[in-house]
Amino acid sequence: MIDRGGSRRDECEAGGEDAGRLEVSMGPQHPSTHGVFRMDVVLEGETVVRLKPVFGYLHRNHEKIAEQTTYLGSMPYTDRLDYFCSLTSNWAYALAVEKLAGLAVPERAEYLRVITAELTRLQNHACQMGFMLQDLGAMGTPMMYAFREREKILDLFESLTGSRMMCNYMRFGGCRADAPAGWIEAARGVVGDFPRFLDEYEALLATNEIVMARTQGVGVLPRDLAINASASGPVLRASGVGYDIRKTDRYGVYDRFDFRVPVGDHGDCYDRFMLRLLEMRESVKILEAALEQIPAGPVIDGKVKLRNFKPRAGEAYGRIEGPKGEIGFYLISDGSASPYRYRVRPPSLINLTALEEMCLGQKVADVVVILGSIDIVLGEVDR
Amino acid sequence: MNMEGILALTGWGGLRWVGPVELFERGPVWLRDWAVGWLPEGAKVWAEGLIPAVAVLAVFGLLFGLATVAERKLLGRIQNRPGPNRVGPYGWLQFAADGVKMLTKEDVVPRSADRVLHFLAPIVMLAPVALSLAVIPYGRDLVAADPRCGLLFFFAVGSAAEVAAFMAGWSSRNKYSLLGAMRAIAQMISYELPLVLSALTVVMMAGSLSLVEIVEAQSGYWWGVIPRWHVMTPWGLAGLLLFMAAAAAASNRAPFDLPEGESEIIGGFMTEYSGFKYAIFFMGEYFGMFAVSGLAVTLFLGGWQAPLAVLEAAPSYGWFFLKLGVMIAWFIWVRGTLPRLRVDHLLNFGWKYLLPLGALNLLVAMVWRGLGGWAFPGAGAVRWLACLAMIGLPAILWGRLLMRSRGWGPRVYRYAS
Amino acid sequence: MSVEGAGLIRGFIETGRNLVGSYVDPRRWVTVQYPEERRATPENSRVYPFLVYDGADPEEGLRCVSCKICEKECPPQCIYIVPAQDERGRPRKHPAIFDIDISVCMSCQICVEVCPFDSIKMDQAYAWDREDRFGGLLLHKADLARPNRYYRELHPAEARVVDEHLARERELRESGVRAAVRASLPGSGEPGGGT
Amino acid sequence: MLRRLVHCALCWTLSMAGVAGLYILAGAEFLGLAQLIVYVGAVAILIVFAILLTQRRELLSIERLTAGSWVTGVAVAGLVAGCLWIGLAYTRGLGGAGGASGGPALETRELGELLMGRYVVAFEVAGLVLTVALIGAVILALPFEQPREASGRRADRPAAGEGWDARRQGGQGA
Repeated sequence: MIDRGGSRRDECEAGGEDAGRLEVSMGPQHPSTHGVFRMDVVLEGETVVRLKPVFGYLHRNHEKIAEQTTYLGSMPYTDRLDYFCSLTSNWAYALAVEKLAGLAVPERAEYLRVITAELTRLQNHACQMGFMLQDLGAMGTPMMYAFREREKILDLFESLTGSRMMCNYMRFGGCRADAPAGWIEAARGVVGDFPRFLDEYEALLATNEIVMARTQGVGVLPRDLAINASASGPVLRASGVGYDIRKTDRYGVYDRFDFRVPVGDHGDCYDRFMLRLLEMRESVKILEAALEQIPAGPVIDGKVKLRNFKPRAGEAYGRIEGPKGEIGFYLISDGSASPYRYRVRPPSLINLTALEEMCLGQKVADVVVILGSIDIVLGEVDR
Repeated sequence: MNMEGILALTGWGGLRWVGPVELFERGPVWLRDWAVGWLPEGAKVWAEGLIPAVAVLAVFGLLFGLATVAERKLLGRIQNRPGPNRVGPYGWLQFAADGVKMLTKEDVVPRSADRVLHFLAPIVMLAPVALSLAVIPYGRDLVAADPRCGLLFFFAVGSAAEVAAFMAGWSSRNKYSLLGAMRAIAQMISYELPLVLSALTVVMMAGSLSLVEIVEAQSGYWWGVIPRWHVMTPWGLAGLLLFMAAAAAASNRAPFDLPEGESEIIGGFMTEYSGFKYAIFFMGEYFGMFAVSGLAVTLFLGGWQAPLAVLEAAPSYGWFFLKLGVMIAWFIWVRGTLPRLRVDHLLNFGWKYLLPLGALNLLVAMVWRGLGGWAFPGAGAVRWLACLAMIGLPAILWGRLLMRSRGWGPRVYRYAS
Repeated sequence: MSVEGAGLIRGFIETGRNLVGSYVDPRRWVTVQYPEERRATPENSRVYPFLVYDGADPEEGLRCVSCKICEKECPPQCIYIVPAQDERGRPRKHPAIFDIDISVCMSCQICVEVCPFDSIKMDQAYAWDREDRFGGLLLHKADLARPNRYYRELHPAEARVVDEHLARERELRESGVRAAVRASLPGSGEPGGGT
Repeated sequence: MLRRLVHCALCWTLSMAGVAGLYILAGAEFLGLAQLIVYVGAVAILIVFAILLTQRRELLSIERLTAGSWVTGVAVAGLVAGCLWIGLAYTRGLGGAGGASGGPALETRELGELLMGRYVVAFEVAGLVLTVALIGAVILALPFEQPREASGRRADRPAAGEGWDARRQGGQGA
């Protein structure tokens, strides 16, 4: 973790044993840590005075494995980084390799990438909100509603990519397979139904007094800290920074769509929660336009070799606006079949670095809410 | 129920023809008298106490089983899934399977736990709650015990639950248990007051602490149609809402289920319990919910009184259990809808919101009684609305003030240029 | 300006609507009662690989020539191949051992994509519960072999393309222009993927 | 003997519940139930809560029970028993006032009327004293400065101009 100076920590440690403190290890079997994650929390009553995130329980050596295997062989592993958003991880990795090898992507594939990425965003945000409400103690109801919608999107993924979660769909220079017959129409139906779910969610939760009381003013991440901690995605935007890679990089064909980037002013859990709701509404707009405009044509550059793929020596960094924030892959090629260096910039991990800052002074019950509002997936944090 | 059909034993030895209405209404009482009649003189006084006790425990034991299934099914439906549907017809025997599972599970006691207290805590939790079921009138003449201070008895025995929570939390030697116990105690103490205060309103209006008399005070109908239940008055309506909020907290139900808030402190004071001890805690919790629901029905919803004169043909205990079922469904609905409060919000809500409103409601009840003398045309409606405004407007305004003073409210979001 | 408490009531209305809606609105009902009801898997669905054989004999008809490309490309290295030998000890174009450890396999389909002979395809059978967690999940050649008919049932559109492609290849081979076939093969190893 | 403070507190609770039972058996139903509410429901909880909040381990268990403490304990118990015995022996008409056989010792209504009529001054004074004690306790419990979480946050939180890096360097330098 980032060392953030001594003053408060020293003060906490100097408190001695009978300062009424209780050390609690939340995790790794705690029900609300979203995976195997541990927080060593020091409590005064129920107030958090120190919090140390401990992770690495799910470390699978992803980056070193990638340096041993072929470029293509890493693609299915990227599915398993953020297992909620395999398609965006796929895309970021494909983008990095395409930059490295100088490949162009057919237009239809670009559209398919946008469509799958935005569908991923929809289901990720829906589920994140559901999980967060679950952490708030909402007995699974919002989560089940989110899962109900997610099922429909996963069905789309399954008929497009063959798998519901581990899609392994993007390839260097395009997408693995074209949409099967009727898929675009089915996607249109799902996207058309989605606002109904958003309205339902909003009615259930957005003005719920308990949700407001539990999340407003809780886990505030100030603007400067958000920028300096290199936060990204909804966590950064909730702190008042209108930074969205879809707008700044205009990668893919995002410049062809009209969408807005919602920004929060308070940087608290409620802002992070509501921003995801608003982002989903924008994603629906993108999806409707993309499904309307998608051109015919090939979905992959036929000249790209699958086997013995050896990009020229060099380095590249490909990044996209994943649902959780900036997901990026940094690759160094020495001209061989596997990357010389392979590095993931996981948004979950980097957003998590500000966790202690957000949690200090809050109640122990808020810790799980704050953690839920950051939206982490341990597969990506630990890699 | 008597098997002779319409020709029934009315008490010991008295055979006579009775109609089905009377049979169902009086049947349980006759059955008890009949059974007691067999016994020798010395045993009669014991049997008269034991038989109702066993009957109450049996009925509520079954209800506990059914309520767990109903809760899971209703929650499932709220969440668009079917809920348990495998064991028995439509899954209604799920509780039996759960019971067997609980009974055969290993009973794990932490090594450093205080074994005696750890063992006693579930019993101390369940026993007083079961005791409090004794004073609730389930039907006409159907009450296990009718002490003169029935309501006081209810709250008095209920206070042992706090001790049980403490015993469980402390003896487990687990930090989460300790946190849960502290939360449980703080919560139960805080919410006992608004609970008692809203019940006090009824006591004041009915002029009795006996629950049987409180139910009888609610008999009759206004203009022959509207039952004279307390909930039909403004103070009764407000009292019911306050009572239900406080009751949810006192029985650790959502959204006040902080003592076991599973997303925060795992299982609270029940973290280290497993197997049958856990089942007893669970049972105590449900019995507590039944008890406060039954009390709410008794205090505000007319107890076993039928809602309409023509419906009085149905047995009175049927009405009671119907109302109890509605209450339980309400608790389940709340659980399926609301997120949990935080501990400081909970205490603030109890002390700063429910308690003042409970006191105000007492005042409103007095005003209601004072305005009873009005005799001009439309006086009833004016009285009703005036009293409702007296409690409703402060409730809304005070709530708004409390929310706004902390800056809580809906927000408007901007978009990056 | 909303009244405090209205948000809670809105929530109650919403869950109440779902409670009732779960009985009447099929769109709210996404679960199926699994062992009795099974949802049809879409054509693209994939679980674990199997080996395709032509004709009637699952041993001799295997398309696999034990070229070991899939073994090499498999990211988690769950394929193990030993080529068969003829009686004089020379390697045959046939696997003696073809094992897939599906407890390791991550269903990524890369073996299918890289196979130049269309001999390994993705199965859709997902119920792989076994009593033996080690041996039971190590599939051997005999467990993996499936007739081409099975492949056609699972992936009809893809199989049509593959069958056409194989027929053309066989035609060309028979007319002795094998080199031309190689040249005409697309860069992508997977000829399928729909239309 | 019980060495754990918690056990002692719980036993005390049990004996209070027993006293309540005695009241009820003596026909003073209201008094008994009030005893249960006040002592089991409130005072006992207060005590165990205080124990929960006490962090000093040595206070939570009585390590050494010397012969002297045994003697003292027995002596105190004997003294109390003797006083009770003398009191009971020289009081006449305990059964006559009500008791389990007769009617209620005191109707709840009468009790209320006595408290609100004859003894209203004493009752109200007691109430006032308790309220003053309550307010005093609240004032004592109030922190003199800002609560820790508020002040702590503000002190360590970077001001608008100051940033993460500035604070980090400061922290490392210190």
